[in-house]
Amino acid sequence: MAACLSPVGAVRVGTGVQKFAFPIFLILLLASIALAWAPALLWPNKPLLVRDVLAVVGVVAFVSLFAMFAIWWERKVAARIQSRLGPMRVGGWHGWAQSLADGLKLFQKEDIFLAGADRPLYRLAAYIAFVPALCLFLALPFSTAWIARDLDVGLIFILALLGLGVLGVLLAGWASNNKWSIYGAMREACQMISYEIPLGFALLVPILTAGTLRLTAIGDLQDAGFPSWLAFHNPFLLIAAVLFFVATLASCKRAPFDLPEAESELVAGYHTEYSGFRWALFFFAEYAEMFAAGALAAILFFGAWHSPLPAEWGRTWRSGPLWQQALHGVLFSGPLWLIGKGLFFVYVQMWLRWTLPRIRLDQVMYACVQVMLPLAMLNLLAHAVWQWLVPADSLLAQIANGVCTAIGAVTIVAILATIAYGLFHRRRLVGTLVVDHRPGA
Amino acid sequence: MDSASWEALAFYAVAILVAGSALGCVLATNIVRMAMCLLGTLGGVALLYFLLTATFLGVIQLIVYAGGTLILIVFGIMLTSRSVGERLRPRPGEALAATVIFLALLVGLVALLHTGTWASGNNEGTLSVARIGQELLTTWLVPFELASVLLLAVMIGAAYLVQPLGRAPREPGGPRSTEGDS
Amino acid sequence: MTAAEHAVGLSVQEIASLLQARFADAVLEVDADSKHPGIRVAPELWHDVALFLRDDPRLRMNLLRCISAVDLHPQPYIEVIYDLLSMRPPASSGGPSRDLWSCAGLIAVRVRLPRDRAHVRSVADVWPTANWHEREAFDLMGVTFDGHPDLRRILCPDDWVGHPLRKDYVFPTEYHGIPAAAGGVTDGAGASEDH
Amino acid sequence: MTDIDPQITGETMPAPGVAPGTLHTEDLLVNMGPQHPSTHGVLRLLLRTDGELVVEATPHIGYLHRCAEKIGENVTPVQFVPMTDRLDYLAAMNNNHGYSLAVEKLCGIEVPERARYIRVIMCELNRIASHLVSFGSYGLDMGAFTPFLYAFREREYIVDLFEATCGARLTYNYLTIGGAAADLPAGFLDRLAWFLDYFEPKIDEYNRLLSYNYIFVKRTAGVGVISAADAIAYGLTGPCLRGSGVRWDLRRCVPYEIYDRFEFDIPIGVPGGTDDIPPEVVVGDSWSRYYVRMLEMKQSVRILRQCLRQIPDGEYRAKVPRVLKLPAGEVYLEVEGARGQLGFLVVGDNGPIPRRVKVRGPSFCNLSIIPHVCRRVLLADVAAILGSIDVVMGEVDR
Repeated sequence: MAACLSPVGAVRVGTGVQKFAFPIFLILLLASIALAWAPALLWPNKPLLVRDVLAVVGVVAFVSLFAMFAIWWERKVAARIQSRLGPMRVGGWHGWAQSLADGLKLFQKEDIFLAGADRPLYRLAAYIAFVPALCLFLALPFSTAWIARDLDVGLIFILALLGLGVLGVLLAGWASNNKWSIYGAMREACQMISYEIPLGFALLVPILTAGTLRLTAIGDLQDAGFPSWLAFHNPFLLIAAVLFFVATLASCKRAPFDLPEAESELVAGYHTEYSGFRWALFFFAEYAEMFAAGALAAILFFGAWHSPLPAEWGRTWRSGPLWQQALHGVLFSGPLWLIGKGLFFVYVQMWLRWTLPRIRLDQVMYACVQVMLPLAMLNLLAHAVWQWLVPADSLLAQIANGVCTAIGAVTIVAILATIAYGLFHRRRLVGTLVVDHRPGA
Repeated sequence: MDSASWEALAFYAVAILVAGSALGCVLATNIVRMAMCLLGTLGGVALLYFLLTATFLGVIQLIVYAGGTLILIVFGIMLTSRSVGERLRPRPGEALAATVIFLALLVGLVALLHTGTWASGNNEGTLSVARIGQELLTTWLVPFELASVLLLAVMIGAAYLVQPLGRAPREPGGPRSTEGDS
Repeated sequence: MTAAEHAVGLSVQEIASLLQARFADAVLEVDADSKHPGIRVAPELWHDVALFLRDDPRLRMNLLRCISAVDLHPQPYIEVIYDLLSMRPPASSGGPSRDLWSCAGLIAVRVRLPRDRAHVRSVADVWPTANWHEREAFDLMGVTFDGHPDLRRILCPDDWVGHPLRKDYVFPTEYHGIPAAAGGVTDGAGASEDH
Repeated sequence: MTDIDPQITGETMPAPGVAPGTLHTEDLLVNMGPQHPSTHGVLRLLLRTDGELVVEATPHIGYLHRCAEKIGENVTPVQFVPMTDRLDYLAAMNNNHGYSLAVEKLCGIEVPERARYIRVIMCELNRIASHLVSFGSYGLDMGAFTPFLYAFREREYIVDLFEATCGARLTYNYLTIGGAAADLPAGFLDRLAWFLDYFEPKIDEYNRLLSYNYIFVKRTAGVGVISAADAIAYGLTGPCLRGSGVRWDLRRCVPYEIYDRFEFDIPIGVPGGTDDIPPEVVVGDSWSRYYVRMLEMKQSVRILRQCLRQIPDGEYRAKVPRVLKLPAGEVYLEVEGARGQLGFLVVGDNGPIPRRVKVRGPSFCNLSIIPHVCRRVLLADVAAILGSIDVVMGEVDR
């Protein structure tokens, strides 16, 4: 046993760990879900046990499926942007089963521990990173009804769990016994203390407007069509939405804020030494957080689960026959809309990642602390003053609402048009190399 | 099983978690493992708050202690301590002092348990976020504002401190524009 | 060669006479007409000559292009060849002018050292680029550069024995237990000794 | 490496009396390489870091040492040409060319006119290919993935052209003593013309995508500034030297081959704010070095277009004896390779095999400035500086 395989001192840990890894993971997963579920599960007077169990299973299934889909999707998006085709083989149509195959491969990979790694912490780190990312879905509403537990502090609950994931990254970096990993961990910590404050201040603006921390309540404020989406109420909310989105980029460790795993600088940052399933957990966490951030942006600023059409128009369908209800879900409001909006923001994150270079650490701190923080604070102040002085039904408020709506509509239409252009000109955008391989031939 | 016994069961489970990880924190010899045990303790306390239906308090416990303070502790350890890899063992004097403090605390707590009067029952309404906000901005306005001023000063300080890293001293031969210049 | 490389700037003869005027006995040999025109200087005066070559306003040999050590094996010498070039900024060097820099002189300076005691003053303080070139010459040819700030092996491993580019170098048959197939190389080495 | 300079490895122990109130941090020694994504091969940098701040960077090279010079003095010049491919393997044609020129000068071989044009075409094409890799991998160093793929897409066309010409896609062994190993294949010039028309607008596209990108400029402008004096003192050549504002190019300043027949500019690094140069740019910084390469690609396209117009028919190779006898004497010749002045010293010995072959790899000299520049820069800047210097380890370690 413990045959030394490579000069760096990686120790083979036999196949036993692979056998154990999955049960241990499952147990920890269920335990931690149950623990995070405690506020809901153990609520006096509300022990709807069956519903809760179903919700937990649903959340786990959703996160796993979404992560697998998003990894495939990201590869396709990247390929499109880079005039390639991306995965095309596994499963037939556009390599749709690529993530499944990758997952199978990762499950079978050897679980490597460096000789000097702190094993318990090294194992724990992946779970600490993953479990909060999973648990935050328990408080994330997909619509007024589709929510595992509607907490009155849902927003800060999600925020807290987003913050907890950082601990896993820190721990992974430290326990790996690799200097590059430690750099990654340090960067994550630096980045986190930089972005969290502007993130919080940006969140305060919609909270101030809505007057509640309950996400379902915030979402249902925005049911009167596109202009009623919170981001378009006044300029400050629009600024807050942009700030929030930038801060969530940093929080999800996505480019241009992917410093903790900056592969050209830190090899792979905090997960340099991870392999196989544990490594996959970090990615599951990252994609789960990406979707959560996108969904949160949608709920707080962009109409939550409501379509751009006013919900008023479809009020009768809501309680009509089944087909009407289904149509209502598609046309007016329903989880599909939230998922769609979440996917849109995930797409924007991918788009940015494959377009932009990476920022340097001091620039992240500068941008977060010296630009975004004062901006967010002033923005909050200005918003408070606006709310105090400008009544919601005054002419000024309506003009502001109209202007912001126009800006938002133009932006969204422009983005959608770009995407559509890309879709319809695939062949041209993919490049002549793919289309006809030889130049001049 | 009725909800009360569920609650009792949950309480004991969480209490074991809190006590166990607190014990681990004391007995561990590796400083990062201590920090991880602290995570168990702080997270467990958050769960206790949830059990008491003080959701706001629980979430704040998570965000401030488990999320914020603990990360700063770990970060600080990693950044500065030479003893990250070392095994820490308390000296006899320290152990003695700790025991004395522990006993004093224990006695005090037990005494408090027996003398104080404790309200019981469903306090969901009294601990709602809106209620807390109102209390903070009316009854406790002065402390709240003092805390705000302190935090504002901290943030301004942080914003000021960010500068030197960007303007790290350079070789005279290598002038470089920092992002602060533009 | 269509473009006469040595027709640019100062000729070797002019450079040599400048040097002879400054250092009476430094220039041992002037070779102005060969394909690699240059001078041979006395090793002990080389550092002074180098400083003069770099700093004299007429010469300003600011670019050390290359340091090559050549083993003249049957003869007991190693020759170190310093290829120098003078890059002259354009006359109107104010602002981003479109003017080219020009080459104001090319010269090869040779220093002939005994094979068994190949020591010469380092010029790493004159041209910083010499630092690595000299380390390479030390590593592969075994020329010791006195006064070099950091004379270590550069291409071979630190524990390598011998200087591989010497003509009488015998290839090791193993390195740290790794067998080395030296057959082809020894054949070639034999061939090079034929002439 | 078992034995490292104690001056570098010696752990700095904390000073016994740290002034009260000062936070004491420790230096950390990190090996960047030999396996690291942004060291472009097997370069190993030993970084002494204080947090993210790199206090000192010491390059350790030799991991790719393949005894090229020793081989050179054991084989005939024609046999050594394939070895030169492996020096700067991203611009193998330029290496072939340099060595062939040196041997031809030593032996007094006159190269036919068409062969000279073939050589210039190949060298300039390969310069473009090499700069494309440099551009793409620099984007990668900065965290931008996409330019890399674009650069390789364009390079693929060039490599296809090479493949059609000599069958190889990386190590060509095409330009050889006396000319080229074969004539250009049928239709080559048309395909080249097609490629030039296709490629030239792409350069502007890449400038818009990466060069003027705000983040990219912030990452590279003002980072790793090398003054012109330093650049010359450290023997920097090629785009690194020109990035420091020195308008020096062997193709112009000491013309060789037929470069005096072409019209082209020598781009240099200019201070920010002029034309379309971002205001943050300082002459001699990483951005300037990078941008010089972008501009050089355009100039290479210009040269290629002129070649297309001028190339005559005729022989592609001089009559070179099967066993080439190298006369006694030596020759040192430098050509402007993709990374700088590539020099070959060939010492003949009245035999078929040279007494000594010495290669001056431009990357070798360019790399030697790293310890000087990478002082008190951030960790991320090391990648920025290294990428902008654009070394190829095959040429450094030889």
